[in-house]
Amino acid sequence: MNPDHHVILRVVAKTLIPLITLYAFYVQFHGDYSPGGGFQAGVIFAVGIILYALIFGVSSALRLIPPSFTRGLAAAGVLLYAGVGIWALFGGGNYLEYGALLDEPEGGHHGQHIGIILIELGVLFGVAGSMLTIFYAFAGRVAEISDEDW
Amino acid sequence: MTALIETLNPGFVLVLAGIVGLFIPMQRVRQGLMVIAPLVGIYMLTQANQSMELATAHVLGLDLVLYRVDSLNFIFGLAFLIAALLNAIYALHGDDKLQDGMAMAYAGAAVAAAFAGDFLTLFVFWELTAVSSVFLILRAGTRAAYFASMRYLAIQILSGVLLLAGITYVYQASGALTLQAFTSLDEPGALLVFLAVGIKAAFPFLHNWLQDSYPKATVVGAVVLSAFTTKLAVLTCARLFPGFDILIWIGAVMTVFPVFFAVIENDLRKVLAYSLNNQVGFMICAIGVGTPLALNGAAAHAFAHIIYKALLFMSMGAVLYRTGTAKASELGGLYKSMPFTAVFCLIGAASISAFPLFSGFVAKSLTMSAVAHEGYVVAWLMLLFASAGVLEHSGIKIPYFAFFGHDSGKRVKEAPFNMLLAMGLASAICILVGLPSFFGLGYGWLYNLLPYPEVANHYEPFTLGHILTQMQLLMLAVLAFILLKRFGLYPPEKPGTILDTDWAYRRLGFGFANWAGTVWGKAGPAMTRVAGLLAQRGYDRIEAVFSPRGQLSRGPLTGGMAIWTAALLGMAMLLSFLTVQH
Amino acid sequence: MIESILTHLAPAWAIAHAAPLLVVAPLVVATALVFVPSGRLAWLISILTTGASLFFALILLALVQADTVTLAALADAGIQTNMLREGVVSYAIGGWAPPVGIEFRIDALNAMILLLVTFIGTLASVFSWPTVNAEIRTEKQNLFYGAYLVCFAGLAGVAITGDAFNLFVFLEISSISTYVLVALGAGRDRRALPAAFNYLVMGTIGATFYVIGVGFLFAATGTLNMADYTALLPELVGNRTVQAGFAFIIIGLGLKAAMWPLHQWLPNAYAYAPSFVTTFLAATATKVALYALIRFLFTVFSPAYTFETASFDWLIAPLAIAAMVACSFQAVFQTDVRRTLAYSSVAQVGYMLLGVSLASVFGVSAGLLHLMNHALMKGGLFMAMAGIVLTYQGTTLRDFAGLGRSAPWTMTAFAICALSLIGVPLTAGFQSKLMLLQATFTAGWWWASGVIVFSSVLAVIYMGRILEAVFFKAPENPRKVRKEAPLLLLIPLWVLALANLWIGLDASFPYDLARNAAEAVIGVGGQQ
Amino acid sequence: MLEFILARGNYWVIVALMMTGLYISFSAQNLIKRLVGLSVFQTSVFLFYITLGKVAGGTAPILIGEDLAGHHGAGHEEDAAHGTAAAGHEAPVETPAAPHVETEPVVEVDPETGEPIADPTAIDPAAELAPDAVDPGHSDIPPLQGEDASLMGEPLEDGVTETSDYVLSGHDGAADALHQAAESSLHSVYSNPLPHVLILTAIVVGVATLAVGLALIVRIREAYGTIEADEVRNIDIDVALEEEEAEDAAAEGAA
Repeated sequence: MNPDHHVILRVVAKTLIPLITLYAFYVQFHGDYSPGGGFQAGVIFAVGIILYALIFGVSSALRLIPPSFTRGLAAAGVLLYAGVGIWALFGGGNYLEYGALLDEPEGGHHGQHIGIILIELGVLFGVAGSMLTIFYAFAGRVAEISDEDW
Repeated sequence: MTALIETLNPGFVLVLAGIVGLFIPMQRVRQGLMVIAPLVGIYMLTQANQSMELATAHVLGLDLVLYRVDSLNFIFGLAFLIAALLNAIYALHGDDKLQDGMAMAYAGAAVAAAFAGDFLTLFVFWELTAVSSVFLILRAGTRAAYFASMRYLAIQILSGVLLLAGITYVYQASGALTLQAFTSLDEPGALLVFLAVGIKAAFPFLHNWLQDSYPKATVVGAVVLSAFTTKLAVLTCARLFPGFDILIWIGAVMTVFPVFFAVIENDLRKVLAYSLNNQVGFMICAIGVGTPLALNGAAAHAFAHIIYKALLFMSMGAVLYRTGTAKASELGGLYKSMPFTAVFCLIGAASISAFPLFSGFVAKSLTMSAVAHEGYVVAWLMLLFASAGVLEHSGIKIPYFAFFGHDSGKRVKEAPFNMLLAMGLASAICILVGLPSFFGLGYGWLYNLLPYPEVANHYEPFTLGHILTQMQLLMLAVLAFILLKRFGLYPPEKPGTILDTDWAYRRLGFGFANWAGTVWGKAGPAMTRVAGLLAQRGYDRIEAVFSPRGQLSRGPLTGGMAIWTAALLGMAMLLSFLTVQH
Repeated sequence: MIESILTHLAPAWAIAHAAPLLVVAPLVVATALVFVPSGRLAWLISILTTGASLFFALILLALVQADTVTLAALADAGIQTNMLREGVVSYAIGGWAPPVGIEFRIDALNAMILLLVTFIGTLASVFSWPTVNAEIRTEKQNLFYGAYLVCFAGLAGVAITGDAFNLFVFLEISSISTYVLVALGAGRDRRALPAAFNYLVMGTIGATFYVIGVGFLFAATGTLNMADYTALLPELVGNRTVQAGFAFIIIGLGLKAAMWPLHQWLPNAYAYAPSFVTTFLAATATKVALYALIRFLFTVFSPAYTFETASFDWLIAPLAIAAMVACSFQAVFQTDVRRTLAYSSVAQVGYMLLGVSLASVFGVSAGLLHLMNHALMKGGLFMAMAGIVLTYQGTTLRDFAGLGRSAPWTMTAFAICALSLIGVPLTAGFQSKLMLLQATFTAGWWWASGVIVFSSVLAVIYMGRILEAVFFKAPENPRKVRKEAPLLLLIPLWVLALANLWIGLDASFPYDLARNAAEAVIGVGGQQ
Repeated sequence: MLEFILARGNYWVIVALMMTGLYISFSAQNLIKRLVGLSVFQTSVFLFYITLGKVAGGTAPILIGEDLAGHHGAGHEEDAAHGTAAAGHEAPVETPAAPHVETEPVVEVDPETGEPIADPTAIDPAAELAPDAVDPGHSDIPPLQGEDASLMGEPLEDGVTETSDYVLSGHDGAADALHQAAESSLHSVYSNPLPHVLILTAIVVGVATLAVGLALIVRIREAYGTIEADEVRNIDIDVALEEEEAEDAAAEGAA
């Protein structure tokens, strides 16, 4: 790509992308007691990367975050989510029963808190990973026939 | 061991032998088994106690009676077993695992069904006869045989499922599966069973599968087929529907109408198939009369018929085997090269025509007397007419065109020894049963096996009246045949005269037969053509709709379905809104 | 016999948490498979996972069937069983008690379906390796197994959940992975792609219809819990909202269950999907959707409502009949064996729906019995089919000619399953058809029994054609080598074939399952 | 009539979207358009659910005063058995049933179910359980009363409307209806969170479907060179016909 092109875009993007990512984490970590959470944060995070890919090219984005990573991220998210559920089982509760996570005495809320945060983190991973995977699946795909042929 | 012999349905032994036979590659060993199995079966049958539930089973909460011998099915089972033995001997010359095994399994299924004490067992073996017998047609290997076998299978399975449907109903209604005679045809279960039996017994208009498939079967296959399926149906009919008036008329029609087809038919095995139909008609008619005498007649007739029809099919099979054809127009003069076969064929022909001293006579007399005795004059006349017809097409036409007639010039070897042996045994039975009683043999032996031996033993077939009537009928028919032949009035493809007992009716009968023959000769093919055309149309129509290129498969990729979705949704809502109570 | 699993085999945690683990285990493992480098390893893992699910399904079945004595013994031993009352297991996800939280609720009906799905799933996993290895690219195999397990978990989830919306989510989880699995057949035949797309559009419409229906019910009652509907709906029978919901749900689920004429996604999807996928789907997917339909027809709604009776008589039964006739005809004319089998599947769905539409214990258990038997026979048929695709690469009737000689073991099992499909005595298919006939007689539906008979004759024709080609025709191009399917494929195939024979001889086990299931659902909805 | 129409504005939009989407998804030949239609169709369902969640005159089920002394909550028929939930939760909105406490009013109201669940025989929950005539805390999604409040029924009538009109209600004409609607919505339009949660899930499902669908279209384009459904079909039919002809020719050759 010609480095002279889209200078403004590049410069703006370079400033914006960290902010977007940061905002994603803000949304994420406030999700357990205010509007927000993993879904929104995951999408915002993915948008940051996608913006990067749009401006700096898919190939450099692929170098930054390879598809195998995004796939793994999505899977890890689900594993984290389900893992919390199973953790609760070992704590003596039902599946996904956060109250049982930390084996607290009656009235303890830390299990609830931790559970929600972990779950939301799982959702973040899952959503961000999936969004990026989908994006790569279309943008990064090398078509077997060229555009002119059809 | 004795317990096993007394309680095991001999059909099982045959079925088992058949299935094992499928896998025995050594010809002689297998065929040894095939001959021994029916012998064992006969022995087992003689050991069985009558009218007892010899073997029961409890499956799925249903009580099944696997083996039950009574006076009625005893004689059928015996005939089946003898036929199985004759078939096995008749098949010895060839080496065909599938055919040997399936023939034996088929025979076994028929025997097992004959001794079944409940509906479900009957049904299972009923279906088994269908499935195993189809191979005997398929094995002929021709394209025509393939299609015939598929049609045959479809019809037989249809009969089976109808039976099943009927059984389910009966079970629902009565809670029992015991084979008992129905009281009326009003209830649907009885009607379904009746239809199933009707298909298998080849009632008029349900009979086409028989003439379609039997002549296309293998040499051995046709012999085997001729013995079991229809007679099993006759037995079932006798057990379930004795004394149903409608059977008299069905039987009477059945005896008459094949005559016209048989006399104009060129393929001699097809002639035999028609005459099979005609003979079964006698039995059905007798069952319809339902008196002890009539049932005796049906049973005796079935026994005799199984043997002599097998004999006739065997002789035609031998001819086919040696010459490669069974067409009347291509045969003739074979008595020189196949004298034994010719003699056996004549014995069979004499038996089926009910010449005195042959088995057909003693059996048919019972039926005729029973019908006459109960006062069904019209039916009696129809039977009489059919008797003459039998002589015409089976008694004279078969041997005449095959072995005598104009010499076709074919010079072939005599049939293989095993065929001759089988035919010889069958002939011996035909004659022994037909003779007057002596030393426990003769017709007395047969009569003692009948459902009502005391009634049968009071009946004397060899009265002057019977013999005279019969001989008069036969001789005049023969005479007519000879005369017509001499004057060149009997073209090979035209019907012959059919003489009635009364001279006065002779010309009328002749005229009628001639007319009917001509009409059938023209109308028959025309009707076949129309039916074929309609079937073809229907098939094309169905194919146009359902085939992979058809309308149903063509619709837009998803469009059709989306419309269906909307339409069904609308309908479901409409239904809900219309029917809801407020 | 099954109860011994509770007392001897299963650990306490498995008994307490069998319900969520049954679904969660395959779901977790599916995602973990992303990290598994080798297809063969993924295969082994998926066998273990589906096997574990089968184990959990057995535990659930045992719990549902357990009598009070066994349950008391379990309680004494300190084992938590989540029994709501005898015959119903209820598991509150996250500890949120229903109707607020999502409930996994298992009674005799879904215990049976779960057993069926997990059993077929396990068998399918075992047999899958040779065909997957041949049909799917090496680097995609672990993802393929991942998608398969997701689909498996989705189907199990549909069967296990007691929450109407959760059911939709699981339905879509299984459906979306199914679209992917079907599309993977494009490696062999590109027609898999339009087939998958078609399926996607139709499947989504069906699922959306279902959601709309649930929305109506939610509007009318304010709940999503199915057990709650049972309690609330009788008050609202005259309510048009409920009726509209009913119509949407029936059509939506009917589409997923391939109810004629909403079946048109099915033949192509089955014909062009990878062999293993076809096997699994044919034996489970429509069955599970049918289960959901039965669940709604009999426990959420009730045959006591006149509008439901009307749809039984005027909608479902006629459609079932039409399926039995039309699709049997279509099956007769197909030249591709897979399509023949696919059309016959639709026809068989007709049988099941017919049983259901009788709305009697007898009819529903006949339908359910046929559902189970059909899974066994179709599973076997498609497995044999997969073996043939693997060794001979042909699916048309001509390719099948003479295979009886070159692959006798495969084809004998195929023949057994085919006979079962026809309904020959001493096979499983006979038992269920017999029962269905009895049920129609009891209900006095003469015409229906006639159609069953007719459709059976058609089945004789279309399966007869195949069997005739297999056993009596000379091979088209003589294959010198005798080439069986691999042993790995033959074993599950024969398990299914023998299961068909076994049920043909002694149907008491599946019969009891079906009977209990039918008794568990009939009379629950609104007519106590 | 106008009143009838205006009172159900949301639903008309939803129905229109639904029909449009469905129509596109089966009439368009272009596969992408089909997916778009499908999305529109799904979107209409999202709107439908969200509309269901809007309740005029309701508030969040937070415990207020006299509610604590309420005498309702006969309990879900199997509440006792459900009591596997551990005690002590204080979730902001919902609380699982406490173990062994069957009719404890502390467990206020299931926000999405309202009272009828608790007691299936209570036809008019608001009237039966609330001391006051108006009990906003319990009225978020009350059941529709027979025909009256159903979506396709006649306009709402007096009586139960006060608490159970979750669709805007009207009395004497369009203007009135509008006025009232505006007023009541200004008052308090309460959003039941449950449908939102459901729809979030449904959106995720929709996105997944869309992604798979688009991926399939990409593959179809690569395999067939077109994304028009009829062209794809014609190509397939041609191939099938050729195969069949080849088969027939082979069969004739063999014969």
